Amino acid sequence: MESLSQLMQLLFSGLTIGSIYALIAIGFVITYNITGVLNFAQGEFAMLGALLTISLSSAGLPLYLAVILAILIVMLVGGFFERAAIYPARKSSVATLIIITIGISFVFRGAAIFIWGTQPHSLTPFSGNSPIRIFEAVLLPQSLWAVGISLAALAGMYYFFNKTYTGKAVTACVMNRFAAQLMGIKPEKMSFLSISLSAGLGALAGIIIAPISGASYQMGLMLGMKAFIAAVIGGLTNAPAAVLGAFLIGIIEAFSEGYLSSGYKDAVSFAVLLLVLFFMPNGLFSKKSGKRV
Amino acid sequence: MDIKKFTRSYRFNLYGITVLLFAVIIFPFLVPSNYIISTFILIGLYGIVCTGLVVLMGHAGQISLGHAAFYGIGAYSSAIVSGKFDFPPLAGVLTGILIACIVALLIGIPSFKLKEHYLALATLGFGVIVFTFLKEWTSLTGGLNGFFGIPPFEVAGFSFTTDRSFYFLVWAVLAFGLWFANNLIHSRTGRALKSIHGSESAAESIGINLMTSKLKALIISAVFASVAGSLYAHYISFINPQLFEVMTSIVFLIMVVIGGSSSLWGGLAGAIIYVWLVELLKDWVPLLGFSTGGEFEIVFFGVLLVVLLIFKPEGLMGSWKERKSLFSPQKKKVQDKKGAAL
Amino acid sequence: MNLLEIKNLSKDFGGVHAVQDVSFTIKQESITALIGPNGAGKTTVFNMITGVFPPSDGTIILDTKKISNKKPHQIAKEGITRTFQNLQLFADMTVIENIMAGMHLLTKTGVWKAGLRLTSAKREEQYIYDKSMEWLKKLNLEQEAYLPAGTLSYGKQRLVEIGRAVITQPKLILLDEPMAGLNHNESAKLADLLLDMKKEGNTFLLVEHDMEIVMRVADHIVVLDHGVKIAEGTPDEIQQNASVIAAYLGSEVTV
Amino acid sequence: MINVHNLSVNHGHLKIIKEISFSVGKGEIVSIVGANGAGKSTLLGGIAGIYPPASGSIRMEDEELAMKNSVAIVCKGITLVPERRQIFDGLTVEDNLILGSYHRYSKEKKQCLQDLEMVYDYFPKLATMKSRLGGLLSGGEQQMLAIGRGLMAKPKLLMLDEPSLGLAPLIVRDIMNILVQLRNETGTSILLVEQNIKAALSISDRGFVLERGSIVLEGEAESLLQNQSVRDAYLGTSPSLQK
Amino acid sequence: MKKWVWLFVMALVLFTISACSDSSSGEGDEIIIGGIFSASGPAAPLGKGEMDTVKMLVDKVNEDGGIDGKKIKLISYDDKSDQNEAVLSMKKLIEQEKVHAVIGGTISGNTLAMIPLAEKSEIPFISLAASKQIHNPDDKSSRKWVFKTAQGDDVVIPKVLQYLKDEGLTKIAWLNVANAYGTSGHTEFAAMAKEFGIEAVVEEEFEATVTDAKAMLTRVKKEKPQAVVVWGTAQESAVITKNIRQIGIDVPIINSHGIGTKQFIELAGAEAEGIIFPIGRLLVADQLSDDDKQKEKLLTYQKDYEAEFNAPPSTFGGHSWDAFYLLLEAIKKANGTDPEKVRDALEKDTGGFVGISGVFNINEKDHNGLSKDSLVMVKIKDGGWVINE
Repeated sequence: MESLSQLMQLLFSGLTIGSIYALIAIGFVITYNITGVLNFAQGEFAMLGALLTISLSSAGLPLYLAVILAILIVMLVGGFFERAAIYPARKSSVATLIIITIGISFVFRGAAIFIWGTQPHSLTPFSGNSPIRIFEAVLLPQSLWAVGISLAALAGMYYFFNKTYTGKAVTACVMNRFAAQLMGIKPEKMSFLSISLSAGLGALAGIIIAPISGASYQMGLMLGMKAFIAAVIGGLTNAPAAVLGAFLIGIIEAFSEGYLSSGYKDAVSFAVLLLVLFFMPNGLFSKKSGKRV
Repeated sequence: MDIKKFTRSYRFNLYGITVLLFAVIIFPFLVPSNYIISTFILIGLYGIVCTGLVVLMGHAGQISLGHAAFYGIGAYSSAIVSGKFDFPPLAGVLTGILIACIVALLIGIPSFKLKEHYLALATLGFGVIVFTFLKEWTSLTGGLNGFFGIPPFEVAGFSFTTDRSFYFLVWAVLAFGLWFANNLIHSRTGRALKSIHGSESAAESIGINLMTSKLKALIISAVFASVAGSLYAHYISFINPQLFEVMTSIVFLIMVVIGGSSSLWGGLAGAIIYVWLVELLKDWVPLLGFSTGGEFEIVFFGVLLVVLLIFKPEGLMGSWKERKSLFSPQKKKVQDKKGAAL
Repeated sequence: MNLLEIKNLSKDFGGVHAVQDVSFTIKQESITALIGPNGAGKTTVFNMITGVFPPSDGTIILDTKKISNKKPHQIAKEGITRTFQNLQLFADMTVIENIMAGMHLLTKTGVWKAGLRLTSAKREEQYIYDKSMEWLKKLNLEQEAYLPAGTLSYGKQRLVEIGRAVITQPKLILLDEPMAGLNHNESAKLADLLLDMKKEGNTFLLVEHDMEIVMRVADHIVVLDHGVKIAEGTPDEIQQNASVIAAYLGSEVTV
Repeated sequence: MINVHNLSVNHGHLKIIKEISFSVGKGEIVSIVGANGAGKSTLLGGIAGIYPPASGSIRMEDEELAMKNSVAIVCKGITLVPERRQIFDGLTVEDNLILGSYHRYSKEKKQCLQDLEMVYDYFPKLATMKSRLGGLLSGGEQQMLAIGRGLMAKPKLLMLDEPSLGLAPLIVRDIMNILVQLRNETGTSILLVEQNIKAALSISDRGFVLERGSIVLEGEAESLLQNQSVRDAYLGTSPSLQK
Repeated sequence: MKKWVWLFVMALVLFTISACSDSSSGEGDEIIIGGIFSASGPAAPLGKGEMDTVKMLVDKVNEDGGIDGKKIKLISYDDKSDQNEAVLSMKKLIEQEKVHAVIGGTISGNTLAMIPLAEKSEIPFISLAASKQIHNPDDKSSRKWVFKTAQGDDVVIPKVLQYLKDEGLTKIAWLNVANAYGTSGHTEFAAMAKEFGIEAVVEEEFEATVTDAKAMLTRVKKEKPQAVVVWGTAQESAVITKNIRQIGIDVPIINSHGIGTKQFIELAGAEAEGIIFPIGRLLVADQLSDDDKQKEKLLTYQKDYEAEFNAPPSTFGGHSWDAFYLLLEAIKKANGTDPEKVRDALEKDTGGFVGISGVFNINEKDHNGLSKDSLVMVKIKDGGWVINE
């Protein structure tokens, strides 16, 4: 019984954090596929989203308004970032692009210290804080929110990319940029759209996690890294796989923390990354695509 | 045209290199400030790491986001061998080189099947794993409390205790490293690396084994990083695992990218720019009226970095090289000849 | 004497038969041309010979030695080298460095000797240099020796690529559309050069669309269409072959 | 309807298309034939705005298009069905088709859906596999899809780059027949680039032979098909075609 | 392209000029104090308050006319929590700015890297970091010039152990953050626990970036400890504390002195209730009895800081307050800024100095001078702090 409750607990923890990683990882995948850029500043969007929400709601806005406004602002920031830094440099080498996104993350982090200071900030949970007990394991309402919102966001993304016309255009642009151009689809517009979108998703992730862990200017780095791993494990080209990867990483982390030692937590997830890269470079869930050689 | 002219086209220009060497040698006597000499010691150490990275990135075309691991391996090897077991410092340096070679081999074989972003992430993961070992293997490394009491570097009874003597040591190693790397990249091995960078399939078609060539480049750069790490440990006398975190790897990459990986001098140039920029921002940013703390320095640094790379995506030395390097004037003559030939 | 023997070579890509049951042989000191309309499978055959990917079925024998399933650099070691349809020059390296890189297999200086510039390394470097310069003279490129290869005219870049392949002293050289992008004059000159090199003892396998050149230089022609060999013979025979004409001009007669 | 005058297109410093002039009238099918490497695809890419022309002009109904980008050109009514189909292989057949009308979809959704039905009429086979992924179609079906997608843009000029590539002769014939039907029913002008001379010229009104980036021969399709020099150009039997 | 070369050369020249210029022209008229704080980077929550405090105090002293008519000039750098920057800043302060003393080193690592420089240059150096190695190193290397104002773990840990012992909580769970702060606390704890008869039934680490530690805590729960000790700073401790309660471990939680900020209470919310931790008296200044020696100073510091920065001061700021006034005291006693004399004064003449962190009794053997009496055990109650003694 006890071991079952521990198992459940680990699973809950893994799913909660996994859903946060998932939101950021989807952003990675979208950005990477549309612009070819591995955006090391992705985690910073989470930081901006969380801190903005905290400021807005402490300024008196109701929580839901603060959340929406914060996401919109971060999307704007993301779009600006795309125009100012990614678009002009899109033809540079991989190393140069990586460094550019890292430079941007410096700017975001420095600006955050200036605006919000160095102390951590807190956000009240969306709906109460009384834990729900299942088999002696504890589930917090905020965890439900986290999993729920990320699944909803995933469903939203699915709807956007598969059911809406603009979404299909973005997808088309990913699959075959050349042909998309022939259809009159502007890749530049899609690139702008996709980075704003992934910035918004990142912001959402940050907002969800703020009530759980608090928010501070430096929260973006590690979230970004983990989401990276998730995206790569999923193959970097496929958003649903990235989400699975994110949950997997969340669960692996929880289990290595629960059964091993949390000091090795990061190393374990990176070791998983290496194993996947070495043995399944197309990702764990690489399904047979319709593509022919 | 004979081979002398050919080799002169890349060998260091005697005039230029003499001036440079002279400048490097008299510098500490002109500038008596230990602070400035220290910045140059750091530049020298970073220069060594980055020269190795230039060979790996600029010539073999392989990206690494995990070089802090090799730097750390060197530092901790020296610390443990000479600080804990009281062997002479040179033994620590050699241990570091040996371990770095083995680790490079182990990580290189699976990694080099990967390309670009995937390779970057794999090396990043490798860096995190090494960092975790340094952090968690407390019985050997002291863990996060750090490792202190590393003796000064000593060779043949001479101990490098002052900043000035250490400056000469580091720059001598750097000069040797540059010379070695320059010889190497203009040899059979170097051509093989460069041709992989140019076109992997063409390189294979002339019989170049991609894997062994890339491994050679990785091992060389790992040794450079390890030596620099060893020297760093002896210089600073206190190290802790956080010095060898992912961020340090990123800093190395920043240096190489802003310096320009296509030129041998790119690594050193990047190290100079990075160290100076950070130091100068410390003085300049408060002059602009921001005096709260370091956040503006970070913002300014980030903005400068992005602007620089948007306008000079090949790095400073990269574009310099297009104008025919200062250090190899022969190319200019060839240029004239081209004009005549057309 | 047969230098290369290809037996029943096939390649499937996920159910698509790119090449099916193709067999032909290449004689020493000859120029063999592999022709066929776009998508006929010529490049696939090339890639199998050079080891880019293994054949699904069939064998490739070089000089009585089976070389199918070897890696590209191993095949280069066995003595087959190639040029590429879309020029794969080392654009950032100078012309002479490109040629010198071709000497990789013939030399052996390692990291240490090179890095420390030991005498033996210098001696070997001298040898590589002399040999390469000799070739550049032969190709009439010595004026351009120190220019980055990427800055040369297209025709000259082709020459450099061929020079880089030939200097490895291979048994067989595969040329993938060497005339593409050359003007009439340049391709005529290149054709002469190929014939000269054949006389010196080199063997070529050539994929080319410029039929005039093919007819002029080839001793033997193999025609592929839809992955299948539809004809084989001397240029005259091929020009008269009905199925070849049908394949090229497009005809509803299936072969 | 479209006049190309002295058009040159470069790849890097390599001149691929050298001052070509030709025109396509309304409702005309014109073929450009030539061996691989002659520059056919580059020519179409130059017109479609994929490769910006180095010099020359492309006029359509007195509007200059030579320096416009690909999106503007699609909007002007010139659509390219690219070589090797280039369909969106992870999207369904219907999505592929709808994306073909991207530039006008938001404005005239209804019209687009009508056009979709029209495309299904031309290619009944596609109608039976609306929700199948494009990548899972056979070569011939993919080609039909690509042409259908091109039609969804409602082009005045439809350009096709080697539609017969890799297809069995029977399917090639089907596709060529559909092109003729299309021209007859909608009056769309068609510019066809082909290696398969017979298939192309048999449905064309006029034709050009392209070689090394220049037009070396032009005329009525019928006469070109009979021309011995065309055959020579392909099989290299005589050097007479060389300028 | 030439432009770049020129820019490069110009930057070099500017750099050399700005670096070589002797900025301490008014030698003798000013007291020059160097400050090195981690105002950004991971340690920023600690370092920012330290830097602000010193800046505020310098202004205040100067407004009041300085010391013996001499104004104080503060040159402070942000080391961005980076060791190399700390070392370079230290060299710059000593060599270039010719400071008379240095306050700083927010984190132990940076301080330890700077110590050899202070020792070599013979400049008084007052560290704000906690590690025992700073003033009392295991390898017995020289610490002649180094002082420290923070309560080291060698002071805090016994306070906690004593508390546990008094409460009869002998089987405890030990959790520390995986950084230098946490591990040095752990090292000290492991060394001393036995003395007090305390046994750790489970010892765990957590990351500073932890978001959910329930996984790890399931293991803690299994061991059924009588109390849980959490050793970290505000953000991560809040996460852990919340998780401990959420997972249903209902035993006393003892935190470290790293959580002495309002942010902790905000972050941990309702779960913060009842948490006990050792801390300097600053937090509970208003609850002190009027005869407490520190009370007046604490309240003044609180008032001044709040007026200036619109936020309550932290105990870390208090460490730099102590460092600054200890230094002033020593300079006054030494009648000047001669480093040797200032050092001697610090060592011999500051006995009984009343500061924010406690009452200092620095002497030749102990360059910290704080005892565990400088700490009080504080309990979080109704979103505020109350003394729990």
